[in-house]
Amino acid sequence: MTSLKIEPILAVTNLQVAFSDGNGNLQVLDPLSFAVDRQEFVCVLGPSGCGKSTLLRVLGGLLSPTHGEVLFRGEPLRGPRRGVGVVFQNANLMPWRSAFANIALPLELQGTPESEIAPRVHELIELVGLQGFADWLPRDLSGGMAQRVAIARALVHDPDVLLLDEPFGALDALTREQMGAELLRIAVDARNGGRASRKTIIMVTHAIDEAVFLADRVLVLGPRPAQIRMDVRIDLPRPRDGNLRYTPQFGALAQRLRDSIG
Amino acid sequence: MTSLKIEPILAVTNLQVAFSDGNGNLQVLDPLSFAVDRQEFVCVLGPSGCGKSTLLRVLGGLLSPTHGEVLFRGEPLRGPRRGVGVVFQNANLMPWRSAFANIALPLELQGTPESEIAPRVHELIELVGLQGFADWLPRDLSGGMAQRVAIARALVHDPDVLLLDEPFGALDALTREQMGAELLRIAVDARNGGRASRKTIIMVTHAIDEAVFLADRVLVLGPRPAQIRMDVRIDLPRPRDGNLRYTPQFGALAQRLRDSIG
Amino acid sequence: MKDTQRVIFIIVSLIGMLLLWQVIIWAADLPAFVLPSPGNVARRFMQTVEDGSLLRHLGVTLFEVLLGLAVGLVTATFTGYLLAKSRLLERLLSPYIVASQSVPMVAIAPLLVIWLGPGLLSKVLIAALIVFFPVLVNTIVGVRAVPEDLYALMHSLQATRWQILQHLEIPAAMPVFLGGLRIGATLAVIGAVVGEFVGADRGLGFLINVGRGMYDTALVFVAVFVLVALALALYGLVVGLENHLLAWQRRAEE
Amino acid sequence: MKDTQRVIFIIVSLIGMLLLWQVIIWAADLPAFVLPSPGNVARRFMQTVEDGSLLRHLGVTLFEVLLGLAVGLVTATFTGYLLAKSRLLERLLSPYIVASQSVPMVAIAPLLVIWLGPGLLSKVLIAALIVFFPVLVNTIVGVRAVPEDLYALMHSLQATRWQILQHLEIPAAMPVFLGGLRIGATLAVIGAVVGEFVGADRGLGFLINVGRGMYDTALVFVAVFVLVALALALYGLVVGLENHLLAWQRRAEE
Amino acid sequence: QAEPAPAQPEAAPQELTHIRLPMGYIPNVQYTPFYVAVELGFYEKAGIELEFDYSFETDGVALVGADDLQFSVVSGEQVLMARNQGLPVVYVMAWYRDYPVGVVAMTGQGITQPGDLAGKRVGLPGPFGANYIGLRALLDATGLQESDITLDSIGFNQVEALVAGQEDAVVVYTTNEPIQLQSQGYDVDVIAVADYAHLVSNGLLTNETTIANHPELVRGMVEATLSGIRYTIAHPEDAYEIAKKYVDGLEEADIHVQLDILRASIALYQHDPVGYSDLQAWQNMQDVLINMQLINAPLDLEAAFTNDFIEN
Ligand SMILES: Nc1ncnc2c1ncn2[C@@H]1O[C@H](COP(=O)(O)OP(=O)(O)OP(=O)(O)O)[C@@H](O)[C@H]1O
Ligand SMILES: Nc1ncnc2c1ncn2[C@@H]1O[C@H](COP(=O)(O)OP(=O)(O)OP(=O)(O)O)[C@@H](O)[C@H]1O
Ligand SMILES: [Mg+2]
Ligand SMILES: [Mg+2]
Repeated sequence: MTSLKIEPILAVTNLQVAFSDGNGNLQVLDPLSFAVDRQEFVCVLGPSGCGKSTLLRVLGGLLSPTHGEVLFRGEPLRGPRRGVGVVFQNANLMPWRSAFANIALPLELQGTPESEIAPRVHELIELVGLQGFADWLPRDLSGGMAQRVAIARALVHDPDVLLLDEPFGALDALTREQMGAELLRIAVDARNGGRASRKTIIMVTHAIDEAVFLADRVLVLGPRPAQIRMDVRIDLPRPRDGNLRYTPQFGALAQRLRDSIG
Repeated sequence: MTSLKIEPILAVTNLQVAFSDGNGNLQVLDPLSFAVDRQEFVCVLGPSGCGKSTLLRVLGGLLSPTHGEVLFRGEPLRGPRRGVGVVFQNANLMPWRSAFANIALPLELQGTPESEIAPRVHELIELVGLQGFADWLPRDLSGGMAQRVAIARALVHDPDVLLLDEPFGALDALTREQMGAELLRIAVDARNGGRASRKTIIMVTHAIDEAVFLADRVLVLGPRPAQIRMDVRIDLPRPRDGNLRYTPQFGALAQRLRDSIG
Repeated sequence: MKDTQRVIFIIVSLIGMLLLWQVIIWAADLPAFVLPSPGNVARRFMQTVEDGSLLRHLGVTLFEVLLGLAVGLVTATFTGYLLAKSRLLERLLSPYIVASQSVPMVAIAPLLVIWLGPGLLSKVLIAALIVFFPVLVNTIVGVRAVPEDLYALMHSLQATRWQILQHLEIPAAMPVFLGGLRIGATLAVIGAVVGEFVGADRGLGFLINVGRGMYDTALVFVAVFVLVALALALYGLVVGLENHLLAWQRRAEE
Repeated sequence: MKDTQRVIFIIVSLIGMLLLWQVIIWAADLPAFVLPSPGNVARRFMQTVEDGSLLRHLGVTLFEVLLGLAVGLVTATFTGYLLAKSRLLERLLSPYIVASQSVPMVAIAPLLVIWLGPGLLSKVLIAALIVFFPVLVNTIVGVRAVPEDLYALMHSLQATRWQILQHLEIPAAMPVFLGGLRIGATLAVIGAVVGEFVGADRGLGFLINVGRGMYDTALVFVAVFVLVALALALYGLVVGLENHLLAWQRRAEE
Repeated sequence: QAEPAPAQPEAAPQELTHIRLPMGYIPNVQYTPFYVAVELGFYEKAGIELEFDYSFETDGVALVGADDLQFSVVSGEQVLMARNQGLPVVYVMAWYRDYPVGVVAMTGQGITQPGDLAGKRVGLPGPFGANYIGLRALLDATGLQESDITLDSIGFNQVEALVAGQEDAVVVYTTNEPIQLQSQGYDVDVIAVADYAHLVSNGLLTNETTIANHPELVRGMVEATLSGIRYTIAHPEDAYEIAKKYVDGLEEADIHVQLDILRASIALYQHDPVGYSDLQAWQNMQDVLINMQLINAPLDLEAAFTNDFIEN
C-alpha cells in the first residue's frame, strides 16, 4: 500500500468544530490533524457522540469548521467537491422516489443519458441484493434494504472518494460481510486488474473486526471533544478473504484497537 | 432458567404476513410458530429484509397477521397491550420534544404525576449516558445519542415486556457493551435481588456475540419468506460478565449460530 | 367498491337535496323569486343553454378564472420560494404582502378599473390577487419543511440550485403546496366573480347581477350552480393532480 | 442586529412610501378626492379619533373579525381533522364544502339577511365562512403528514385517541395548520368587511362606504389603513404564535 | 312605424369621439333611452362612439371629477356631494324629473303615507346613497325623526326581507321593486318620495374642463341622449324591442313586467321641457343634504348645473 503513496488527497490541520446551540457551546472536535493518502481506505472508530459524523460532514464540504483547515487535493475545501460519494448515517432516501430512482439520482444530476442510467442502476441493485425491489418506495423497504439502497446510490456514479457513515449499521452479519467484500472488490482490489482507479475511502464503523478487515488504516477517536487517540496501520496483505479473520495477526490488531477504545 | 418457566407469555401459531403492495404480493413471514416464556430473553437473528421488524410489529400488536394467531398471556392479541416497551429500528423520536420530553412521553401518557417523572427520567438519562443533553432537540443529537434516547424511552415506564428492534445498531462497540450490560442488569439480573420483576425481552440484533451474551434463547430466521431455521437455548450461567465472551462454550455457540446463518 | 359506494352516496344525497328543496317550497309556500323550484331552475337552465348565453358567460368567467389562477399561482410560487429561502426577506416583505391582502377589493376596485379599464384585466387581477396569498403561504410552509438531510445529500452530489429545486424542493414541498392550490383554485372562482360584480357586462357574476336585478331568481340559481360546478371541476383537477403526484404518500392512509 | 436592521428597513420604507405618495400628488397634481395627501389623511384620522367614531367602528369590526375567526377556526379544525382521518368522508363531503365555498356571497346574502337578520351575525358568519376553507385544507394536509412511525409509537404506548391528538397530531400538524391560520386571519378581516359592505350601519367597511358615498377619499384611506393595521396585527399574532410553537423547527433555516 | 333606418353613415369617415359612459348599474331596461340613442345612430350622428361602462362600484363621478372621463350617469345628490368635496362636476341634463325612491309596504299594513312609518321597522341597503337620502327627505317632509323608526341596514335585499315579513316597509326604487312585487301577486302600497319632496334626480354629468374645452361635445352628447329619451317616450314598445338587444335575459323575461317597468320609468322622466332641471329642485336637495350633515355649508348651486345645452 505504501508503495502507491503519492500525495495526501485530504489534509486536515488543527480542525475544530463547535456547535453554539442547545445550551451554550459544545466543542465537538478538538484540534485534530491528520492526512489521508490518495487511494487509502481509512476506518474511523470512536464512541457515540464523539464527532465522527461531524468530521465526515466537514470532509465532505457540508459543514465549515470553526477553526482549522481542510485541504482537498491540495486546495482548501470550500464546499462539496465533484467525485465524492457519501453514505449518511441514516439512509436518507427521497420518499417519493422508488429504490431505482433513488439510486439513479446522482447519475441524473450529472446528466448521464437515460440509456446508460438503467443498466448501471440495475447493476448496483444486483450488487446490493435488491433484485425485484427496483420499483419499491422507501417506506416499504426494511431498514437494511433502505441502507443498501443508500450504498448503491453512493457508488452508482463511481466516485473517487467515498465518505461512509456506518454504511452497514443496519445489516445482519452475513449481508454485512458480503457488502464489505463487494466494497473491497469494487474499491480496493480494483488495482489488481479490476476497474480503472482505486478509490479513497473514509468510513465510520462501530465494528472493530470490520475496520481491521477492510482498512489500510484505522483512526480511533476519543470521547467528545474528539482527539485522535490512535492511528494504526493495518498491514495485512491484500486481497483479503474471510479466512484472514482467524489469523493471529488479525486477532492481535483487533485486540489492540479494542483496548485503545475501552 | 428453565426452573422459572411458568407459561408462555407469547404464543405464535402459524403466523403468516403478506404485504399486497409494490408489485403484487410479498410473502414475508411463512407459517411461523414459536412460544416465548415469561421472563425469557429471546434474541432474533436473520438476514436483512427477512421480516424481523415485521414480526416484532405483529408481536407488539401494531400489525395484524394475514393468517395465524398470536396469544399474549393466553389471550388473542388484538392490539397493543399495556406494559410493553418498544424500541423501533429507527430512533423514532418526536422532533418537537427535547431528549427529556421524549423519554418522559410514556410516563406522561400513563398519567404519572409530574413530580415523579423528572427523577425517573433523569435516572434513565444517566443510564444511557446522556447527562447534559436533557434539553437538546433530536435534530442536534448524534445517531447513537438519538438511539439511546429511544432506549431510555422504552425503559422509563418499567414495562414487563420489551420488544427491541436492533436497539444498539448505531452504537459503538464499547457503548454497545455497556448498554447490553445495563439491559441485563435492569431486566434479567433483577431476579438476583434487583427490581421487583424480571422482564420478558424479544430483541432483534445483527450481532451474534451480543445475542449469545444476552439471550436465554436465540431464534434464527431464514431469508424471506422467513421461517425458523434454528432455535438455540443459550445455557450459559447468569449473571454473565465480559469474561464469558472468551470461554470456549461461548465461542462454540457463536460459531454454531454463525454457521446456521451462512 | 368504495367508488360505487361513493357514487351511490352522491346520487342519493343529490336526490335527497332536490326533494328537500321541493318540500321546502311546498311547505313554506315560497314565491319563485325567493326560492324557485328545481323544475323552474332546470327550465331556465335549458333556456340559457339553448340561446347560448350561458355558454358565453361561462366562457368569459372560465377564461378569467384560468388566467387569474395562472398569474396568481406563478407569482405566488415564485415569491413564496424566495421568502421561504430567506427569513429576512420574509420579515421585511410580509407586512406589505399582508397589507395588500387586507385592503378590501371594493376600496381598490375603482383604481383597478381606472388603470386597467372595465374589461377582462381587472377581473384577472382580482382573481390573481385572491389566489396569491394561500399559495404563497403554503409554498413557504412547504419549502420550509424540506428535510435538512436531503439538502445535505443534494449538496454532496454537487447539485445546482436548479437541480435542488427540481429534484428536492418541488417534490418535497408538493403536498403542502397542493393544499394551497386547492384553496387557490376555489378562491380564483370567487375572485373572478367578485371582479364581475364590481363591474362587468359579461360573465357568470354579471349573470347573477342580472338575475337579481330582474328578480329572476331562477337565473341566479342557474348561474350559481354553474359557478359551483366550475369550482368543483377545478378542485377535482387539483385533487386528481394530488392523486397523481402524491401517490408515494398515499398508501398509509387507506 | 437582525431586528435592528428590520426596524430600520421598515421605518425607511415607510418614510419612502410617504414621500413617494406626496411626490405623486405634487407631480400629477391630483385632486384630494382622487388621492388625498398624507397630511389630509392624518388630519382626517385625528378627527375620527377625537370624535370617537373611528374607535367605535373599529370596535365593531374587530368584534366581528375575532368572533368570525374563532367560529371558522373551530369548525374548520374540527371538520378538517375528521376529513383527514377518513378519506371516504373527505371524498363524500368535500364536494359540498367546495360548493359552499364557491357560492358568491352576493347570491346568498338575501338568505343570510332573512335568516340572521341585519345585525352582527351575518358578518360573523361571512367571516367564519371565509376563514373556514384555508384552515380546513391545511388541517387536512397537516394531519395527513404526521409520520406513520410516530403513530406506531403512540399505539405501542397505548395512547388514547385523545392523547394521540394532543401529543402527536397537534404538534406534528402545527406548522401546516399555522400556515392555514395565517391565511385565515387575514381573510377574516376581508370577510367581516365584505359582510359590512353587503349591509351594515357600522364597522370599518361601512365607514368606507360612507366615505365613498361622500367623496371623502381621506376617510376611505383612514378606514383602509386601520383595516390593514388590524390585519397586520392579527397576522403578527399568528407569526408570534409560530415563533413560539415552532421553535423546534427553526434553527435550520437561520 | 317608420323607424329611421340605422343611420346611414352620411359623413362616413368622420372621426368619432370615444366616450366611456359609467351607467351606475348593470344593463337594465331602465337604460332604454341610451340603447335607443345608440341603436338609432343618434350618438354617431353627434360624432360620438359610446361605450357603456357598467362598473357600478367605479364611482363614475370621481372619474369625471378627475377628468379621466367626460360623462357619467348620476343621481342628483351625488352632484352636490361631489362638489362639496371640490370635484368640478356639472350636471348638464336631467333625465328624470321625479326622485325615483319610495317606501313600499304590504297592503293592509296601514302604511300609506310617511306619517304611518312611525314606530315601524324600515329596511334599506344602508345609511348612505340614494335610498337613504330619499327616505330622509320623506321623513323631513313629514316632520318625523330618524329615531321615530327602526332602520335596518339589510343590503340590497329589500324585497326578500319584505316578503319574509322581516321588515314592515322597505326603501326601494319606485320604478322597479313595486312592479316586480305586484307581478308576483303581492299587493303593495307605495309612498313615493317625489310626492312629498321635489328633488333633483338622475341625469347626465360632465366636468368644467369639458364644458370649457369641448362644448360641442357636451352639446352633442346631450342632444343625442335627449333624442333617445324622446323616442322612448313616444314609442315605448319599439324602444323596448331595441333594449332587448342590450339587456341579457330580457328576451326570456316576463315581457309585461319589464315593459311596465319601462313605462313606470317614463312616467318619472323630465318631459317638459325634456332635460331641464330647475333651481328649486337643487335647493331642496341641498337642504336635505345639509340637514343630514352630508354637506356642511350651502354651495354655489348655479355652478352645479346648467340648462345651457338643452335645445329649445
Ligand atoms: N408496510 C409494508 N408494505 C410493504 N412491504 C413491506 C412493508 N413493511 C415491510 N415490508 C417488506 O417486508 C419485508 C420484511 O421487512 P422487515 O422490515 O420486516 O425486514 P427486517 O427483517 O426487519 O429487515 P432489516 O434487517 O433490513 O431491518 C421487506 O421485503 C419489506 O420490503
Ligand atoms: N447540528 C448540530 N447542532 C448542535 N449540535 C450538534 C449538531 N450536530 C451534532 N451535534 C452534536 O455534536 C456531537 C457529535 O455529533 P456526531 O453526530 O458527530 O457524533 P457521532 O460521533 O457521529 O456519534 P454517533 O456514533 O452516535 O453517530 C453530539 O454531541 C451532537 O449532539
Ligand atoms: Mg454519527
Ligand atoms: Mg428491520
